[in-house]
Amino acid sequence: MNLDFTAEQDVFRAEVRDWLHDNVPKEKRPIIGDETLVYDKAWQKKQYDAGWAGISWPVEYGGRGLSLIQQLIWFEEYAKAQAPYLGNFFVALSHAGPTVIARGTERQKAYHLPRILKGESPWCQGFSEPNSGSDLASLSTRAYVDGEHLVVNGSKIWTSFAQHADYQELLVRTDPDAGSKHSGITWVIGDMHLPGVDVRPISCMDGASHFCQVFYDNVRIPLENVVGDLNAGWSVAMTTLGFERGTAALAEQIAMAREIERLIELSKTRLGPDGVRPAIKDDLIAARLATLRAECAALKAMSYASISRAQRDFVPGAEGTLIATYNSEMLQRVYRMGADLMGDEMLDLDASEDRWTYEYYRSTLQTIAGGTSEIRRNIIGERLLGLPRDR
Amino acid sequence: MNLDFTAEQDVFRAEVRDWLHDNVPKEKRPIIGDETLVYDKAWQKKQYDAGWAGISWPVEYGGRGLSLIQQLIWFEEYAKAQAPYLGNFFVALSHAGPTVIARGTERQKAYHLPRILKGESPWCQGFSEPNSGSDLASLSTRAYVDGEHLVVNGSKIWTSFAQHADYQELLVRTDPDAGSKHSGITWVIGDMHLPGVDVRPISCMDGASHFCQVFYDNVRIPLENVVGDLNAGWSVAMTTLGFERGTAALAEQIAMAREIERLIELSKTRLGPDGVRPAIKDDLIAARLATLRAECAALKAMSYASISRAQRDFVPGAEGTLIATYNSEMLQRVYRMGADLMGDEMLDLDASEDRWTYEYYRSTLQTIAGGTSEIRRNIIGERLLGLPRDR
Amino acid sequence: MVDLVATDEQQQIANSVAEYLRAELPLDRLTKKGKANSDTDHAKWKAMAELGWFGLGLPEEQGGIGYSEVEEAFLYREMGRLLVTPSAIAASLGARVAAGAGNGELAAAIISGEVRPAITIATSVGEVGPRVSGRYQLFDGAEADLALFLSADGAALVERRALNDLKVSRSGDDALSLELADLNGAPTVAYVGADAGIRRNGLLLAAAMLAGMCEATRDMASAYAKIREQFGQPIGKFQAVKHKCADMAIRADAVNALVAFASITVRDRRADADFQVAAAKLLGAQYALLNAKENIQVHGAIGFTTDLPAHLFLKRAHVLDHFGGAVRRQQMDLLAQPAA
Amino acid sequence: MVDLVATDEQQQIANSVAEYLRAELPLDRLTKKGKANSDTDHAKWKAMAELGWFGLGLPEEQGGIGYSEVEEAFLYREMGRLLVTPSAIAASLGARVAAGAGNGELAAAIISGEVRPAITIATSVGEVGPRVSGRYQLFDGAEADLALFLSADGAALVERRALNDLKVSRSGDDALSLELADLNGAPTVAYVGADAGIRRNGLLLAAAMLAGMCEATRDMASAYAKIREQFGQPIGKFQAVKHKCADMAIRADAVNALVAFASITVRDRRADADFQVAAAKLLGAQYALLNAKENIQVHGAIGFTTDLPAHLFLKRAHVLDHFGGAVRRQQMDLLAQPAA
Repeated sequence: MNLDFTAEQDVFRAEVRDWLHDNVPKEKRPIIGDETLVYDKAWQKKQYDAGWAGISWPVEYGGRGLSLIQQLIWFEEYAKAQAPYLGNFFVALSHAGPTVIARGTERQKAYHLPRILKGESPWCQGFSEPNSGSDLASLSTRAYVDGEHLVVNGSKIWTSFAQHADYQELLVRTDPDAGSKHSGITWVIGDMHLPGVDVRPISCMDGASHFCQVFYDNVRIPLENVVGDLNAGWSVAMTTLGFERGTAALAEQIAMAREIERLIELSKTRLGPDGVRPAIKDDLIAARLATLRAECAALKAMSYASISRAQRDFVPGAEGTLIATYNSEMLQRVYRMGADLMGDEMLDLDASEDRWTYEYYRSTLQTIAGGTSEIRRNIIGERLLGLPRDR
Repeated sequence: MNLDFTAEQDVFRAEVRDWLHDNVPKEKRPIIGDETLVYDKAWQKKQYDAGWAGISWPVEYGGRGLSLIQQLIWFEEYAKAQAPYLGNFFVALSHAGPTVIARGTERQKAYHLPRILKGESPWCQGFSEPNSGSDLASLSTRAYVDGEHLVVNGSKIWTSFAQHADYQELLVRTDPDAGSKHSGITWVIGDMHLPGVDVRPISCMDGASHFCQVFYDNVRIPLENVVGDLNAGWSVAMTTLGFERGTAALAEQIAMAREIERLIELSKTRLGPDGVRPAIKDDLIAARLATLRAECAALKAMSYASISRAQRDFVPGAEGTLIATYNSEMLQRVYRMGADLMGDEMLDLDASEDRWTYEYYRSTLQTIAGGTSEIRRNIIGERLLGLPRDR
Repeated sequence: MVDLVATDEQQQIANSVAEYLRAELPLDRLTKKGKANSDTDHAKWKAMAELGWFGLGLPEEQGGIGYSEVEEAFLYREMGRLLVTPSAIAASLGARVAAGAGNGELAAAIISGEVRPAITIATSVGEVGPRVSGRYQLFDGAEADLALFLSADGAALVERRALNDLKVSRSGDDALSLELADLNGAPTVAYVGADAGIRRNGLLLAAAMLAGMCEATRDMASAYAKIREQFGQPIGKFQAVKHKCADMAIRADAVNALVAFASITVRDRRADADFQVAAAKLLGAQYALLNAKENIQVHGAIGFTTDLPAHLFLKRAHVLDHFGGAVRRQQMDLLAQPAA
Repeated sequence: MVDLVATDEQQQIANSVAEYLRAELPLDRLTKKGKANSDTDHAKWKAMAELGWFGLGLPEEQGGIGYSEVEEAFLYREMGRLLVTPSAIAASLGARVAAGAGNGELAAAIISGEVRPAITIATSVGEVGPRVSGRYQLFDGAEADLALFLSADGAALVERRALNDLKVSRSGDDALSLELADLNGAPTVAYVGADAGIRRNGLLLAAAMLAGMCEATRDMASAYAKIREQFGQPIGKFQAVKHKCADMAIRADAVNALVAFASITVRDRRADADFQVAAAKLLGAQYALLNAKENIQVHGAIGFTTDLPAHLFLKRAHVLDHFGGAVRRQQMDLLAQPAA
């Protein structure tokens, strides 16, 4: 067991660090609106042009073809450089691209992967539906084959970035009479600009519109856009879910560690609950901050262990769910700590120059999106511990 | 709404207080062994002789026939006077007696009630079985009718005071072919001295033997000992469970409030976790102590509200379960606080002159005995909130 | 005689308040795009005043209705359930301040709804006396006539126009406007010292609102758990959801009983009133925050949207938590009290 | 290269330890009436020593086996799973103290199991130097030859017979005897200063044991949840139980990964070693206590009895928590570290 990097990796890290240092945008990423699209495209293109896009993606599609560890180094330095959130390219880079690499046709790869890496095509996800949230496999958005097309009718919800996306990872029910609800589902690349696609934003408690509902009215998608086989979409979707975690998660964790250190700094300058001493002198606040430090260290260790297993081609188990659960609930504690440190000023969003209240509100979603904490605990209990299913 | 007592009630309280002041045993109650029986019998007899046994029990069976409020006053003063735990008479006074009053025959009442109040007959409960814990209604201890007797075979477990009890509230399955598992159960008064009854103590983590397992080998119990009708025992048992909570709970809560105040005193004399300041100066400990005070105040208010509803003959709902859940989990926090205040000395049971570690260990049982926290939450969710059953 | 069940009259008051609010200020008024409490509640201000709400707990000789803090707690619990503006608290307290300061005319104007005060929360150590200094947040005060200031030293009313350099800020509670005031010896129109107990009344009213919010979130979550289906069954059948709802019920019951108890101790000027009120305020805030978060969780993503009022319960709970001192402050105050 | 998976050799060490302990010191040895660690573990002391366990992390030139703190952490995790006496920690540390103090003969005697030390926990501010003062608890030391003392200033070994006026006390951990020692300048047989890092090694070994206890309780609870039936189904089907087990799994995984990470930072003398070890010790104790409590809860009343070892995990977690400073102390130490 080891925490060292090879000399070659150290050289790679130095290159990454230098480039990021010189090239990370000076302007902060906008939070909402069309400016985000302009910003995200420009930043992704900049990375691509300098040869930093798709570190571990195949060379033939514009990637660098490097190892997981180099990918990890990239993310570590990316986070340390406080480089921007992937935003509109999050789905494309973290889910859609890896799925196409794993399960797509040659033609799909050749068309989509470079467009993603070059910052041309943002993607969105199209999994959840109004009546299919935790029970994803019960989805009912219907698609029937008509000649060379799938004709889609129905609706998807909780779709982030749908306003700006060019493409969508779309799960549709193509065989309603299949034996089980997991059968009869197809994973298809949806073009968001097709006639019949209607995107409506949903207003959220943090003041930013994270989500959209997307409606499909006889939307005709070419059959060649199907990834994997017709009616085999569930297994393709499961591939994608695996990508949700991994090296990208490490970047988030490094960002979280930085947030915790910022909280410790904040606690030295802000007054504590007694209104007299700095917050850090309050034993309860100090205990909370120390625990966050420890938990974040554990999270980092868990992620390193997970990447180490992946390097050795171990079949990934439910341990990604362990990490995701721990991570998401810790984030809520981190931002609640931030809001608490703001004291009465947490009620004043303009006073929260560091946006702690905003982040606190936003963190509410952590235990819901991408699988609720309840569903995640079911997965851990059933797949990792072998307890009997309850559904 | 009111928190005042009437002048008459104040006079009653003064009498109670004076008598308790002069008569509460000077010696502490022993914790284990046969001495407890001698002690408990003597103390119960003393109360009876002075006219203080069974405040709200019917006069014709040796009680005082007074109101619930007077019963409450008695318990309040009892707790304030730090009068001893009921111990071997707990089941008789809190469960068995009230059940016999509510559902027993004239003959059963006339025989048993005075014996309880006079401190002659301790009782134990006989509900749980090795394979029927949370799922009490699945009990399988069998009893068939043979002439004028029930013949009992099987085993009960987690029976407190079984070593000393003369009688037992015994649930047995008399009709294994009944339509539902709740049917076919009978509630019968078991004599613990009958041939075929075998009591074996179970050793527990707090070092005291709280529990026994009781085995029945062709034990012949007269049919006249059946309380309620044959095969109607489930409804009788539900009556009993109602008695678990009520004014007696208030006595426990007053005792808990006193424990919390003792913790606050303790926190002023013991060093806190920094090894320098008194524990009370530690903000985390102070916050925990303040929260315990607040929670205990809420618990008292909930109990008063519950007794107020009972006074008006409202049908008791699941609110007793709310109180029991809150109460039991708070007790665990109280005693964990005590153990924490002991610092390293919590590891030394002889140093814990106030027995905080012992009580902390013992409190583990709070969320298990008399219904686990999980089952209680089911009851609250289903009976109080109307959520669908999951079993 | 000891009795913690509402009398028929008290129950009638609670029922009539609940009935009025359900009809006139239903929760969904705040889920319409961009709607704040000011858009809806202010239009009903005079009507609420005419129902006697802002003078409910004041003696008749002070121009009040002559009920007590006990009935007032019922009123505020119902208001909390429907997220009525905390300006109501400012009115009930403001009337007391005015009456206590001998300004019967102002008290009457507040009680009748002609003059509307708003609450403030101090963000610095200030001074509340015949003149007021310090930095404050003013909630839902954009169209108010007066601002109410509370501290351990007393309570004061200041005219809004005397608040110089008010700065509009973005409120953490979307349904309430927020302005920042920096006062340097602003003149008061009425002031009473600490012995008038206005702060204690304020803590009790906030605790009552928080108790109502605990109930409303419990009800919202369990109602949704009964109708929302996943995996072919109502989600309330799953223990993970069921037990969350049960916890919400325990918290709601605990806070409600404690608020009722505390309100009696205040009415009867019992020695433990400060103890009980601090306990009620701190548990009220803690539990309302927990219930609000769990309610969002039970709803899933829809609970995160502004289509439902779930998020407003969380945000309002934070405002009421900080009003009169947040949980940690209440804990310190409670621990400083003698045992109850 | 970064790698947090055990090498084949490391895995073999862990497997052989696990195999030995399961055969020779199975958990149920401690559920026999009145059986303590001393009744069972001491009989295997020489055997464990012969397997090289007490010198595992020591360089060969100091008489050790020449592995590192990383392999040692695997060893102690397995020991934790089976609640092996913490005297093992005293041996691994004691060998280091003796070797560090230049007493190679004593180091060899400890490593070979001829001389057995026991751990102490300070209950007063004392002094650990060439002479030792202060009040201490001595666990499982009734038949030990030496007592190990740790402080921020260093580590020392004192002969048991030099501990005057030992007072037998009732141990909070039934499986370990407890004696109280009041030392006033007791002479040491070996002493090393803080720079030898013995305390840090001790915290790491305790954290490793706690990690193993987190795993053992997780496994015990989920195994029971699969076979215990109520309401006609295994209780593990109920989410209330299933999610408890899931939480236990999260905690076990977190602490295990962190202990592995921390052990590497200690082996490699990385700058963040103190940070990682404090983090591992504090989470290890917190999580082992939580897992132990939840394991009892999942078992129900039988978990409260001494028929099962469930209670011993709770009690042992408290002993190891206090060893080297309890959670609150570790939090303070961790916060005093620079960011890792």
